[in-house]
Amino acid sequence: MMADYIKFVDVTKCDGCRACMVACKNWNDLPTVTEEYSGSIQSHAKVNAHTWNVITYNEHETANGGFEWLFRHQSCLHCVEAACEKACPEDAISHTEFGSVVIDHDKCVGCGYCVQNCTFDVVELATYKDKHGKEYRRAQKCTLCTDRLEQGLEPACVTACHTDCLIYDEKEKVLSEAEQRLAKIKERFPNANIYNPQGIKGTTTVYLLADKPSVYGLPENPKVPLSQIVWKDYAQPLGKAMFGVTTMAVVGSVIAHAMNREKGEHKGGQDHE
Amino acid sequence: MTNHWNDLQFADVLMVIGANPAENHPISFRWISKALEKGGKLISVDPRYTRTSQMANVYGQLRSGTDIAFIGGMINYVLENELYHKEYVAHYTNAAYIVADTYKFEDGMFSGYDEATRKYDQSQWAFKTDEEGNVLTDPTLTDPNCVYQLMKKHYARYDIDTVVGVTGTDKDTYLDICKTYGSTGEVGKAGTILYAMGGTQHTVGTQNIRAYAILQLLLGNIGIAGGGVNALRGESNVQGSTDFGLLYHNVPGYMEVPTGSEGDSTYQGFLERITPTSGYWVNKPKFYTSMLKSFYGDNATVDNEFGYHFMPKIAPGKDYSFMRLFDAMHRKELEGLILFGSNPVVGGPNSFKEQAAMANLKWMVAVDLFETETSAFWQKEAGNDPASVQTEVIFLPACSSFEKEGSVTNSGRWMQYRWQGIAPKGESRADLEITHMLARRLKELYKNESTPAAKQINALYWNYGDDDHPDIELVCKDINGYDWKTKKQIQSFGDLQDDGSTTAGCWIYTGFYPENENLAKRRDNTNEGMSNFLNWSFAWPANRRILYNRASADLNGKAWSKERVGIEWNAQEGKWTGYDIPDFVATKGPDDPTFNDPFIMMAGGKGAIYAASKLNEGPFPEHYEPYENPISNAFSSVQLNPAVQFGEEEMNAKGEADKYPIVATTYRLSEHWQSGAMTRNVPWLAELVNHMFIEISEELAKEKGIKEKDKVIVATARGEIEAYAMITKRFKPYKLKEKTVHHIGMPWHFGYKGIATGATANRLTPHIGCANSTIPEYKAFLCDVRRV
Amino acid sequence: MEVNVTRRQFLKLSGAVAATLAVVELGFDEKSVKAQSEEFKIAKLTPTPTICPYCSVGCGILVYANEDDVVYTEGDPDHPINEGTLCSKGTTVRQVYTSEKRVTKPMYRAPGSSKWEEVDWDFALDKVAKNIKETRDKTFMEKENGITVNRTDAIAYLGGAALDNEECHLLQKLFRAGLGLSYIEHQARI
Amino acid sequence: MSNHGNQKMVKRFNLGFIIAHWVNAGAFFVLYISALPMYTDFFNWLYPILGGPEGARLIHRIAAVAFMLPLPILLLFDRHGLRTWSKNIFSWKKHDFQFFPQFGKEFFGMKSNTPKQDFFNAGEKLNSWLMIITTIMLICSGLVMWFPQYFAKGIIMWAYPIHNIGLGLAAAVAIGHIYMSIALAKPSLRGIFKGDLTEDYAEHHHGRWYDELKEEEKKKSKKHA
Repeated sequence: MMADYIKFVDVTKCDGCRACMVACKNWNDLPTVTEEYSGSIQSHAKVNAHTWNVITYNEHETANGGFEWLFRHQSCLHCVEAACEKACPEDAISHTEFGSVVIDHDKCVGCGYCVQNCTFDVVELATYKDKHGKEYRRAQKCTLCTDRLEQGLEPACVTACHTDCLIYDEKEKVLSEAEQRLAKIKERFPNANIYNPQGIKGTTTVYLLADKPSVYGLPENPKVPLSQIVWKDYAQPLGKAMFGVTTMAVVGSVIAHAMNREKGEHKGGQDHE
Repeated sequence: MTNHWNDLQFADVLMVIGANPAENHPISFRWISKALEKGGKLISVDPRYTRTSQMANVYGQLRSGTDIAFIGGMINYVLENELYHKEYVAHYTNAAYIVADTYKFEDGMFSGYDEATRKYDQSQWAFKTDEEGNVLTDPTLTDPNCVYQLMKKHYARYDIDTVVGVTGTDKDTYLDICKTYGSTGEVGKAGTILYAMGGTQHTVGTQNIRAYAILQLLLGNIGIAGGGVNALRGESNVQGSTDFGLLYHNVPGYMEVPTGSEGDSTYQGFLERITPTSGYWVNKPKFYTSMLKSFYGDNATVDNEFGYHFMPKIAPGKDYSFMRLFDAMHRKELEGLILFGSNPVVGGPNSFKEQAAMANLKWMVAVDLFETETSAFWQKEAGNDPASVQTEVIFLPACSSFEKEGSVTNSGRWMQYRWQGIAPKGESRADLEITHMLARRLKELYKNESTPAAKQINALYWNYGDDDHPDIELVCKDINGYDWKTKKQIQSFGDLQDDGSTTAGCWIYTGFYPENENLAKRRDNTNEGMSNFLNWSFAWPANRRILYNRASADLNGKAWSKERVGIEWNAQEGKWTGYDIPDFVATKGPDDPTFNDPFIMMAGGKGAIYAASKLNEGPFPEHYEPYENPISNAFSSVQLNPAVQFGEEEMNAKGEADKYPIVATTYRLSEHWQSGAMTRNVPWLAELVNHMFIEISEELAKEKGIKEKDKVIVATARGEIEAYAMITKRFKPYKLKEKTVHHIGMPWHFGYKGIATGATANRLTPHIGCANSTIPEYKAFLCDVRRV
Repeated sequence: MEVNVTRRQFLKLSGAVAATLAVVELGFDEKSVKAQSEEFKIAKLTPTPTICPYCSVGCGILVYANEDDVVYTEGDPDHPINEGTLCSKGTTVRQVYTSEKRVTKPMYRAPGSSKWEEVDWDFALDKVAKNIKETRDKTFMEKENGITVNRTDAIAYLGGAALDNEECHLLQKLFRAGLGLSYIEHQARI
Repeated sequence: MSNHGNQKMVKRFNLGFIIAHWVNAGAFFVLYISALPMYTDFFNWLYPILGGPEGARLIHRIAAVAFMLPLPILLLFDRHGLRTWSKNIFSWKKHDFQFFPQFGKEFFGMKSNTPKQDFFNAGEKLNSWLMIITTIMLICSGLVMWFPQYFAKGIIMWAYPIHNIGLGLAAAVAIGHIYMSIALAKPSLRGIFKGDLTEDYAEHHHGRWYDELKEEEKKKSKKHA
C-alpha cells in the first residue's frame, strides 16, 4: 500500500489571501453563498454546503498583552474516527484509501444526522432541484479532492497555497517537519501546538496552531462521544435484536398454541376462542 | 523595481513601508517567507496592522503622511551610529561631491524659492565645479559643504523623540526598527525596501521614495541581490504602460515630449535640451530618432528633421496630468474622452466632482470588459438625471487577457508573453484590434485631405496589416526596432543610430526580438544561479535582472558578499561575469577611470544622495505635513510642501482639523482589484468581500457610540459616504506629541455597478497631488465619522 | 503553439493513478449531483499558459478551456515566480470569462437617453472615428506663438495599465504621433 | 350493560379513549414505517413507495404531530377514562405481580391460573408504562432532532441514541401488544373498537373489575327497591 499522505495546515505561515477558498470553488464548481456583513473581513461564519473551506480571522489579544491576528484554514479534518460516518444511517459516508472521508451521494438521503453529530460542525446539507423541480438534499463537505488524488494531483487548495501553509505529503515527513516548525515558532507563539487529536485517533488534516485550539473554536480534546457509542454500538444493534427476539417469541407462541390445539386440550381458565 | 520578486529571498531584512504585499501582492510572500525561513527579518510599517504586519517580526505604527519623518530618523540613526556602508557611500554615491555655496536650507525651505510660481531656482543647488566643469569632491567627506556633511546636518534634526512625536510610532519599536534595518549596512548584508501607493500617494510622494533611495544608498543596498528599492506595482502592465509613454510628459523609453518653447522649435535644439553631457543618456538622440523613424517611416527623413514636427508639442510649463485633465474638463475645455480599461469615477480623486465634470463632455468612448461606473455616469444610479447629460457614449466590449495574445511587463521588468486560451467572448475584441480598426478608419477619413491635422495622421506609419486583425508579430518587431533598409531586427539598443537608418518603438525593450525569436516567449525555468532565471522571458534593459548590479562588487570588482554573488570582474576573461547580465559595460576593467561608477544613467555614475536637480522641492527629502493635517509641522514652520501646485479651486475643497479631526487613508484588499470593475463582477470574489466598510479603532467606536455592524457616515470637506463599521484592534489612536489623533482607513474598490456594490471611497479624497508626479494624496486626509 | 507545459504530477502513488482518466458518472441519472461523481474535468483539455491580469507580480496561470467555456484555471507549475500557486484573484480569473456581467456587444447611448442600445462594431467604430475627427478638426492647433505644435488639447485619452505592451505601443503611436493628443494619461498617475 | 345476542355486555371504554388509542396506534405505525428504510437498509425498497427520502421525512413529521395528540384527546374527551387508566397503572398489588409468571405459561399455550386482575391487568399496566416512557423519549428527542437550532450541541447529540432506544423498545412492545390482542385475547379487541365486552370475558380476565361492577349493580338495585 502506498505511504500514508496527510494534509498539513501551518496557520502561522498563512497570510490570509484566501486563494484556497476560491481554488476549492473553482475545482468543484461550487456556487456562491453570500452572507450578511459579519463585522470583520471574514466572508462566512463557518464552512457550509457550498463553501468547503473558510479562512477565519481572529483578532486575539495574547496572554502576555501582545496582539496576534490569527488566521485558520477551516475545513473538514477527515477524522480517522469520523463522527459523521458513525452517525450516518445509510452508510453513505466512508473512508477512501487516502484517508479522506467522502460522501456517496447515491446513498445519502439528506437526513442531516451527520450535520448534527460532526465533531467540528463542518458538514452541511445542500439543497438541489432535480429534473422535475422537486427539491432534495445532500450532505456536502470537503472531499480532500479525492478525484484529484486519484489522478496523482494535490488537492486544489494545496496547489493554490503559495506560502507552504497547506502541504499534502507523506505523513511521517510532514509530522517531522511540523515538529521542526513548532520548535521554531515557540518563541513567538508559546501556546503553539500540533492539533492531531488522538481522542478520535488523529485526523488526515493535521494543524499547526499558533494558540490553544479553543482560541480557534476547536474542541481541546475531542473524543468519540459517549452518545454515539450508546447509539450506534448498543442501541441500534440491540433495537434490531429486540425486534428479532420479539418476533421469535411471537412465532414461538403461535407454534405453541397451534400444537396445543392439535392435542385438543381444552381447559377452562384463560382459553380463548 | 530595481530587483525582482524571486530576489526577495536573498534579503537579510525586508522593510515594507507604504505597502501591504501580503494582501495586494500575495505571491510576493512566497519569496519573503523563504527569506524569513533563512533567518531573515520582516519589518512592517503601516498606519494599521495588516496581514503583512501579522507575518512580520516587527510592526511599527505610522501616521499617514509621515514617511519622510520616519525614514529621516532612520537616516540620522544610521549616520550617528556609523552603520552605513563606508566604502560604498564614499565611492558609489555622490557623498563626496561638494555643493555650491548658493545652497541654503533654513526652517524647512531650501534656497531659491519663488513664492509666486511656487517653484525653486534649482541652479542654486548645483555642485561646485572647476573651470572645465568637473565637479569638485572631497574623498575624506569632511568638507562642510560636501553632500555627506550637508546630509548629516539636515537629518540631525530628525532625532528619535521628534520623529516619534510626529509619526506616533512606539519609541522602543522605532529604535528596534532602526537597529534591525541599520544592521544591513554591514558589508555583505542585504536589506530591501518594498513600497507601493502608501509611499507615493502623498503631496511629498516622490520625496518619500527619494528618502528610501538615500537610506538604501547609505546602507549599500542598491545593486545587490536581496537589496534595492522595490515598487510593488498595482497592475499587470502598469510597468509596460509607463515604459510605452502613455503619460503626458513621456514618450516611450522615458524620454521627453517636445514643448512649444523656442528651444524646442528645432529637433536639434530639442535634443540639446534633453541630452545630458555624461551618463548613458548621452545616447538619447539615437533612441529618439529611431523612435521617430518607427512612428513616421518614410515620412521621417533627414531633411524634415525625421518627422519631429509631426509630433505634438505640448504647451511649455502646462500640466496635462490626470487631475489637471479633469480641471480642464470642468472648465469645458475637453470635448472628447477615450477610456481604455479605466474607471476614474471610482479610481479618481474627489471622484464625484470628476464625475460631474464628465457631463461637460460632448462624447465619451469606453473600452472595457464590464459596464463600469464611468461608462454609466449618465445613469440615475450614478446620481445623474440622464435627460440633462448630453454626452454621447460609445461602449466597446474588450476581451480579457487570456482571450487574446500579447505580452505584459511585471514589476520586476519581466516582459512575459501570454497566449490565447479561448476565443473572445461574444463580440468582444482585443484592444489591439480595436486600436488597429480605429487607426485604419481615421486614416481612411483623412486620406484625401491635406489640412495640417490631416498631414499628421497621413504621415503616421501604420503597417500592421490591412484587415481587422493586426499581425502582432509586426507590432513586436516594430517595438524592438529594425534596420530600415535590410529590415533586420536590431540586436541591442547599443546598435541604434541617430541617422534614421534604424527604428525602435521603445528603445529600452530593444533586444527582446533579436532575429526571429520573441524572447518574451521563453519558458526555460532553470535557475542558473541567484534565481535570476535569465532564460525565462525577457527583462528590460537587455535582460538585466538587477539594476546597477555593478554596485554588488567592491572597488576591485569582487562581490561584497560571498553567498550572494551578483557580477564580478573576471580578470582572465577580461569581462564581468556572474549570474546576471552586467548593468555596466561588460569589458570595462579596473584600468578604466569610470570602473567605480555603477549608476550608469547618472551623470558621473554615482548614486544621488543629493539631487542637484529634477526634484521640485529640494535635494534632500524634508518632512511637510499633508494638505489636510491634524497637527502643525514639528520640523519647521512650513506646513504644506512649498512646491505643490494647486488646481481648480472648486475641484478641491479643504477640510480643517477642527471640523474634520480624524486622519483617514485608503487602501486595497486582496480579494478586489483597483476600481473593482472586474473583481466585483466575479461571483466568487464578490462573495469573499461583498460589503464596503470603514475600519475604525475600538476606542474611536466607543467615543462615537458605534457598535458592531453599525452603518456609519464618513464626511470630508468634499463629500460623504455611508458604509459598515469594521471595529478593529488593528487601528489604534495615535498619541502624537501635540495631541492624540484618531486614524481610520477604507478600501476604495467599491462603486454602484457590479455584483458587489458599495459606496466609493474616492468621493472623499483630495484633488491635490505630489509636487513632482502630481499623483493625488489619497493616503492622508481628514474626515469625521458618525453613526447613521 | 509549441509550449512545453508539465502538470505537476508529484504524487507517484503506486496503483493509485487510475488507468482511464474519466471517473464514470454514478448515481441517479437525472440528478447531476456535483462533488466527486463528475467526469474528471480537465482530463481531455490541453492548458494554455497566460499571465494573470491583476497585480504586477506576473504569476503564470494555465487556462483549461474548450471551444465555448473555460472549464478550469490553475497556477502554472513551471512559472518561476508562483510555481503553480496563486492568490484569490488569480484563482478566480476563470470567472472573468464566465461571469454573466461581461458586455459582449458594442453599446451606444444617445445624448440625453436613459438607456444603452446594442449596436454593431461598424456603427460604433464609425461613430468614434467621426467624433474624433470632428473634434480634432475643430480644435487642432498647427502653430502656437509662431511655433509648429500640431496638437489638440480638446481630446483626452485615459488608460493602459491593464493592456498588453503591443496595445500600449499602438495606442501611444496612434493618439500622440498620429492624432497629436496632449492629454494622454493612465493609472500610473493616480 | 346491554345485551348482545344472548351475551350480557359490559361497558369498557368510552369513545374518547378509543379514538386516543387508535390515533396513537396509527401514528406510531406510520412513524415506524416511514423510519424503517432509514433504520435498516433491508427496507430501503420502501423509499420509492413513500415518495423518496423527502416523502418519508414529510410523512414522518405529519405522523409525529399526530403522535402527540392522544394525551390531549383524552384530556378533552375522556377525562374519566384517563383517570381510570392512570389510577390503574399506578396501583401495583400482589395479584399484579403474580400475573407475570402465569402469563409466561399462558403465552406459550400452557395451563395457567392467573389471579383476578383489575380493569387493566398487570400485562396491560406494564405495556402502558413502557408505552408512556418510550413515547416521551421519542417525542422529546424527536423534537430536538427536528428543530436542532434551538438546542445545545450536547442535547442534540443525545437525542439520537434516545430516539433510537425509544424506537427499539416501543417497536418490541408494539409487536407483543398487537400479537396478544389479536391472537391471545381476541374478544378484548371488541372493547377497543366498540367499547364494550362480554360479561363472561370481563369475569374471567378482569375479575376484580367484574366484582366492582357487580357491587355497583347491587347497590343500585337496593336503592330502587
